[in-house]
Amino acid sequence: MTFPEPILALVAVCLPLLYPAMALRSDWRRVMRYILPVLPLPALLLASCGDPSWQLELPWLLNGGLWALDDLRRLFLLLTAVLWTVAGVYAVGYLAESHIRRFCVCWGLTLAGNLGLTVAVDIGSFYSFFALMTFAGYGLIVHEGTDEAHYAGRVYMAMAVLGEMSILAGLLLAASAADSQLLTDLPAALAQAQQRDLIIALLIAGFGVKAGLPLLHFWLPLAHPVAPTPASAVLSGAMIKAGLLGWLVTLPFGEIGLSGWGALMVAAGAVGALGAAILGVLQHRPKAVLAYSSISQMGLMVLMVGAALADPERAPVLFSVIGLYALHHGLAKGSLFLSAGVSLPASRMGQTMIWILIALPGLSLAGLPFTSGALAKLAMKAGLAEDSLSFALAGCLPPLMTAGAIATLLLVLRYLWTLSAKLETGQTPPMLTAGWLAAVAASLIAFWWMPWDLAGLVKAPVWLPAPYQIWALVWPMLIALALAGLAVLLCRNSRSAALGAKPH
Amino acid sequence: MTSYLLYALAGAALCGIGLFGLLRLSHLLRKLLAFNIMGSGVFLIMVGLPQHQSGPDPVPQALVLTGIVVAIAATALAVVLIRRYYHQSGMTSLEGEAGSREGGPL
Amino acid sequence: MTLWLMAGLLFTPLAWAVLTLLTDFVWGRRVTWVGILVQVLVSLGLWLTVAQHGGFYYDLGGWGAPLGIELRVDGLAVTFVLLTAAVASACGLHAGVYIDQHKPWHRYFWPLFWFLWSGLNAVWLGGDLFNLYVGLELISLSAVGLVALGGNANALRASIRYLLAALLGSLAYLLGVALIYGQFGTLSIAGVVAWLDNHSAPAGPGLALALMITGLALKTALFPLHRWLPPAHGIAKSPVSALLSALVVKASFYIAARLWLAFGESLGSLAAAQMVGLLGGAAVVWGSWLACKQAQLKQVVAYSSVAQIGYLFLLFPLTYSVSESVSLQAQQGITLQVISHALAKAAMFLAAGNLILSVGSSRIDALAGVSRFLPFSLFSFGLAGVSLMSLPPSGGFAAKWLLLQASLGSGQWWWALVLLAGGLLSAAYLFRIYRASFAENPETDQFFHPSKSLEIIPMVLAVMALGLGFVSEQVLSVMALPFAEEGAP
Amino acid sequence: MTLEEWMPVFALMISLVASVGIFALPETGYVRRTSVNLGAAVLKLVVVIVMVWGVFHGVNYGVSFTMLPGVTFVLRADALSMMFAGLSAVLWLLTTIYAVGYLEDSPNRRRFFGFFSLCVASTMGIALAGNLFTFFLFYEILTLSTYPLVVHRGTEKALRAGRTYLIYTLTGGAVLLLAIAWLHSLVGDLSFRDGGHLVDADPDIHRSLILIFILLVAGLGVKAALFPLHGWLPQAMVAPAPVSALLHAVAVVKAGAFGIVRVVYDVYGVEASSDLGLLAPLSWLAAFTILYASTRAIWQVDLKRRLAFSTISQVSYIILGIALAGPLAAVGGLVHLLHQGIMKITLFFCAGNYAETLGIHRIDEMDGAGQRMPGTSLAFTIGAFGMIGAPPLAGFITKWVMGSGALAVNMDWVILVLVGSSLLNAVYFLPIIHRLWFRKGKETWPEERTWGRLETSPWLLWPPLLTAMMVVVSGVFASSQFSPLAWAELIVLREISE
Repeated sequence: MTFPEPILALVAVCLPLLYPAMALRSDWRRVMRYILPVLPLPALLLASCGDPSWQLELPWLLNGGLWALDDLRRLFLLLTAVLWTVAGVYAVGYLAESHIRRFCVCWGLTLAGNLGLTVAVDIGSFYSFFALMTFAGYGLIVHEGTDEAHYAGRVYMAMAVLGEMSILAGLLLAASAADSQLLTDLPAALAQAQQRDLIIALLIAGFGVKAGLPLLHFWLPLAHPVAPTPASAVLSGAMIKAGLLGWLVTLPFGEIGLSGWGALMVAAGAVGALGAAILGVLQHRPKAVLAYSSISQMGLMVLMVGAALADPERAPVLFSVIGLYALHHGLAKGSLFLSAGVSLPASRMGQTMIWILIALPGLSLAGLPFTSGALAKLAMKAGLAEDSLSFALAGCLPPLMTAGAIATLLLVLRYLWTLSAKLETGQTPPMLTAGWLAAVAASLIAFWWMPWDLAGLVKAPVWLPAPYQIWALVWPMLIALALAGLAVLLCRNSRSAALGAKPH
Repeated sequence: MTSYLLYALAGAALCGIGLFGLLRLSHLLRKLLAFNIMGSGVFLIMVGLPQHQSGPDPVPQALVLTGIVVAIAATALAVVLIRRYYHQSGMTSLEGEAGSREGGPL
Repeated sequence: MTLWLMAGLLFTPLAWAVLTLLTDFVWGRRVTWVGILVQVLVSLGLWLTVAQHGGFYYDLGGWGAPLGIELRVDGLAVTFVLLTAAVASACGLHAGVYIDQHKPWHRYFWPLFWFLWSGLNAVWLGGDLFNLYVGLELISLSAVGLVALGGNANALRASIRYLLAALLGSLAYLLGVALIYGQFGTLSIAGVVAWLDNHSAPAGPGLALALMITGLALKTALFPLHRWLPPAHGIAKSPVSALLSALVVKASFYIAARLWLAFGESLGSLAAAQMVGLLGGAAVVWGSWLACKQAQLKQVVAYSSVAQIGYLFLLFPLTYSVSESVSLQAQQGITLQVISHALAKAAMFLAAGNLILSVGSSRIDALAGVSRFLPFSLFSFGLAGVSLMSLPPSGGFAAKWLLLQASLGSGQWWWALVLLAGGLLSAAYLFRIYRASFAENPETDQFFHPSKSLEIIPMVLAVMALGLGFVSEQVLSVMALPFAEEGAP
Repeated sequence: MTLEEWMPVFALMISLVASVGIFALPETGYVRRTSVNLGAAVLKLVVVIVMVWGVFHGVNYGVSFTMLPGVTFVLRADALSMMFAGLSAVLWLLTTIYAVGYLEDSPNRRRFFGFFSLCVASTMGIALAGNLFTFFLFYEILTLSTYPLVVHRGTEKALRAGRTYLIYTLTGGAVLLLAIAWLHSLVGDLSFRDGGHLVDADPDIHRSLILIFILLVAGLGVKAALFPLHGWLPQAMVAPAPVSALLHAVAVVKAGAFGIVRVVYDVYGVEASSDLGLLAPLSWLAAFTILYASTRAIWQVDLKRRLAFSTISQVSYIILGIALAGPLAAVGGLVHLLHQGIMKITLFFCAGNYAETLGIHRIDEMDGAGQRMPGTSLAFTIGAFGMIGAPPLAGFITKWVMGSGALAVNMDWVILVLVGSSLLNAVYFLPIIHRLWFRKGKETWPEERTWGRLETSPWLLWPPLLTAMMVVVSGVFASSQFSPLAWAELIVLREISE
């Protein structure tokens, strides 16, 4: 391509950053909502067809700014842009009139932060965009203004501020250890820093708040259900991934093997993946279920992060796997969240159509063959294959992954179950439907044309898994289905028993 | 020599008496008289003390003359004030004034 | 030239005193304006002469000491002459408008005013002890007369008390003079110093010095001999109080200071010096404390005079047996203190007079809202206050700075504490007044507006007091070595 | 006198003359007074800008004359003084605009603006003072000229506050005077000099030097509201909003901090002060003040009181940065001199707007004020986030630079202080922002005034918006030339190079 990427990057970040200024004119509120889907488009352009090897020097910015893109960041940028676009389309149909300006302002700022932190390479602007996203996100969470929302918001804010602070401290220490203002110098410096463990702890905790690390996750299940649906879609689709990105760009991957930290992260990931599932299936509100599912999915990614921490040689491979997985999960989870807002058409035919479309991304999460999920799961398997990994907990990774897969499907089924209880037939606003359909399409189809690459992890063509792989994918799903069926039966019986016990 | 000293001592005694009167007596006229007594004591010392081998010294005499004039002027003023004060307040002493923490002549 | 100046300086006041005796108040005012003009011009001329050619001795009518009157015209003296001219003319102009011309006895204001002025000039210039005594008496008597002008019983009581105190003081001083003369056979300060320089100090004259200084301290109202002052200054008419506080008390202090600096080293003792200093410090604290307690505006100002006078007596410890430079600093500091206090206190009394005139009551709490109705006078009051609190950039601050330097330089740090405490205490009682005037209470909205001239005069004085801080170096340089005994023509 | 000598005198005289002129004008001369005010402010801004330019290119502005035997009155413009002068010039203009709107149809405006200009003149004098004596001169004038502003309302509460203010500041002034006089009698007249004078003071006066330093810090600490001496500041809140804005952002509080900077850098010199072991305790004191005041602020229900406590903590950043005795940390401290100024003045402007437009004084009355007054609330939000230290605002730059500086001199505990204070700031600012934007407002405000379409009078609206914009700009463009950061670096560079 021949258009100047740096300019495009500047536009991509500044458009949503300056868009809130429209709110100053009260008579522009009509227009504002229709601009929402437009905001991420430059970023989308940059991520999809821009050639990733560009740099933008902003010497006047903060402590000297540098923006650039590499493959990993490009993937995250793409995910962010796509998700925010479809969510924006969805929001146009979804939003009510009340406080629309406020919502649009927060939306724009959060988006700007989310995009900016993916392209920022210098510490100053990275941290700025991260904080911008955090604080503006508050506005999205409490938008509905219910007491529940305010409570969720308070929890979110408290944890977010704590997270910001530990990030600040960590970055300060790291920067002075590296004596540089660029993220790219941190890992190497961290490897030698004498306060290494302190810094790593601070950074893991700080970004962990966003990434929903176990014990730092409390805000997620509170925030997602109360937030407006498009907001929760981007929250768990894109913003969670920001924490992940934070880890990936700051921690000393590939420099030294930190088996201790690796083990810790793996353990955390395991707890997240399974514990969240257990808590999730007990939820009654669909979006709460999805929130827990996000936590458990993040848990799986944390597994990989831990492995990468522990094993420097393996890190590059795992990075691309993590990227892939993040992309897949973001899109699928986004479309799942958006599906929580649709309402069924009258016709039976249509209903089944809708249900299939709702279910497919979920199943793809669970690794249904011929979906991005299948690819991601296989790639993860390959990435975490124990023979190629050399650290303590390597042995227990495969069973964990299997358990994770089961948990995933269980959660998805639980979600569908609760949703079926909640969905009612009615007229869906066209834009809303459009957004949702776009999301589904992105997660199921467009995914295959996205610029992820997996250096020989899985046999090509990827969307045609070999039979042994199919089996590997399917049997956990069968177990999950069996469990689900069992659960259904049980509660049926108990209910009928209750009915039987009732005196006539 | 001793006679001069005698003058001086007498003067000193007068001074003492005058001072006592000025501080102790409450009637204003008496205060005034006490002042005059004290003054004459001072003058006595003045002419008495400075004596030289060359007989009496003329300068103190001149000075004392002036001093007497000043004393007379002061006395006159004081008398005027006291009379007027008596007419205004009917009191002949400074005591018994209300609402002031000041007492005594100083 | 000099002859004319001296003649003008010494005899115009007397002449005008006689002249104004013959006129009524209004005419007296007109005459006085001319006289003030003459006096100011003459004082200025003399000051310039000395500033150019240095000080000199002047034998009045060619008669030398001891029988003749020998005048000592040095930088310090002419500075004080000039100061007198400034303050006295301000008070005179103010009084001309302020004093009610319909009371018949008020016509005596003018002669008394002029006698006072001539007495002051005599004291500043007087070179020998006895002439100083005469000048002192002249001042005291006319001052008493001025206080008595109030006419009512309280004024008379105050004036009588003042008179008795003054007489006692001057008798004590005269006694001291007698002893000195008996000892040294001369009355000229310079002569005595010369005698002391080539003889060893005898024991007797210590008593003489003590007597004189005690008498003068009584006239200067040094604590605990201060009790006559507040009623007198408080009850007199504002211009009169201004004259009294600004100049009259300074005259007696001036003599005491000159005596101390001349004889102190040889006749005084460390204990005596510290003792006087201690009394001064006590005066600062006690006077300020009482000032905080007063309910009447002018009483506050009067007690602040008691406190401010306390500073002056720090001269005694700070110049006794200390290095030359420290002593010099102390003298300069005290001189500045005298000048700035004279200007500031005059301004303050005049401004207070205006305030009282406008609110129609002399109580402090009656001042509520005056800051809205009479801001100008209040502002001059405030400026004068700045100098009294010895806050920068006033002359009071310059003085305080020098005194601090002196006390720290001579290792007598406790005087530094006294100075600082005094500043804070003065702030305490002055801000009481500002506080009252800033208060807003709607029910008192009847304010009489005095004429502009009444308001401008104190402002001028206050600004002078304030500006003194910036030009103090020049002022000090003109009065080359303050209190310098040598300076023969 | 050459132009170099005249410039500082101009800078000083402009507001002095303005105040005299204002006093001369009648109370009713509204238009004339306003034009004098604004004209003087603009003129002064121009002069200061010219001087900044000159100082940047190494011109030495300065004038001095002997005031007392052995004491000179020195006005001199170096980089540090220009930083302070620039701050006060800019904020004076804005505050004047604001005050004109704020005091519409209120009594005693002549008095107010007269003393206001006087106060600014003395601030300028403090900035340009060339030695401790001159500094003290204007320091005390500042005390006096602010008193009428504090008690302006004339209510009993205001008068009491004024009394407290005086007790604190005058006592502090006395202590300061003692210290200065003592120092003067020890080592003579010390003009401010980069690198200080006392590096090679002879050892046997070290003890007295330490004592003097303590006295100096105590005297200056009163105005800088260091921990035990901060009591007057929250009470002084009764003053009208422009006054508290200027008091907090520029005039009084900064004068104290600025004085401490001068003492440490240009009188004692960093080496000397750290050799005497004075800086470490100072830094501890500052750190404690930061945390203590922020903690106190949490429990304040009155908006301005909360802001006051926040000021107490924020000003100690400056002192902390200086006391860390590392160049980078010093840059952080100095740049906070400006950053705190613009952030805090924004907050106070907004507080004034809420009080003036809606009659809001307490924090629990602020629910939903963001809907009613979006512009003001926007400014407030920016200022508050700046205080918290959220990037990319001015406060973040301070924290970042200071943190790096602290690490550079191996004082890692400072990071804890920074993070802790940021947390506390968040604790007491975020709820306000939440109330502003996300709470449902009541229909009626305590006492509402309306300006048609506008949320409030433009006189009141623009200053906070401008300062808020400065907060953003000076944060985002921190690394550009002529940013506060760059200027602070210039200062430290010149200090070090000596």
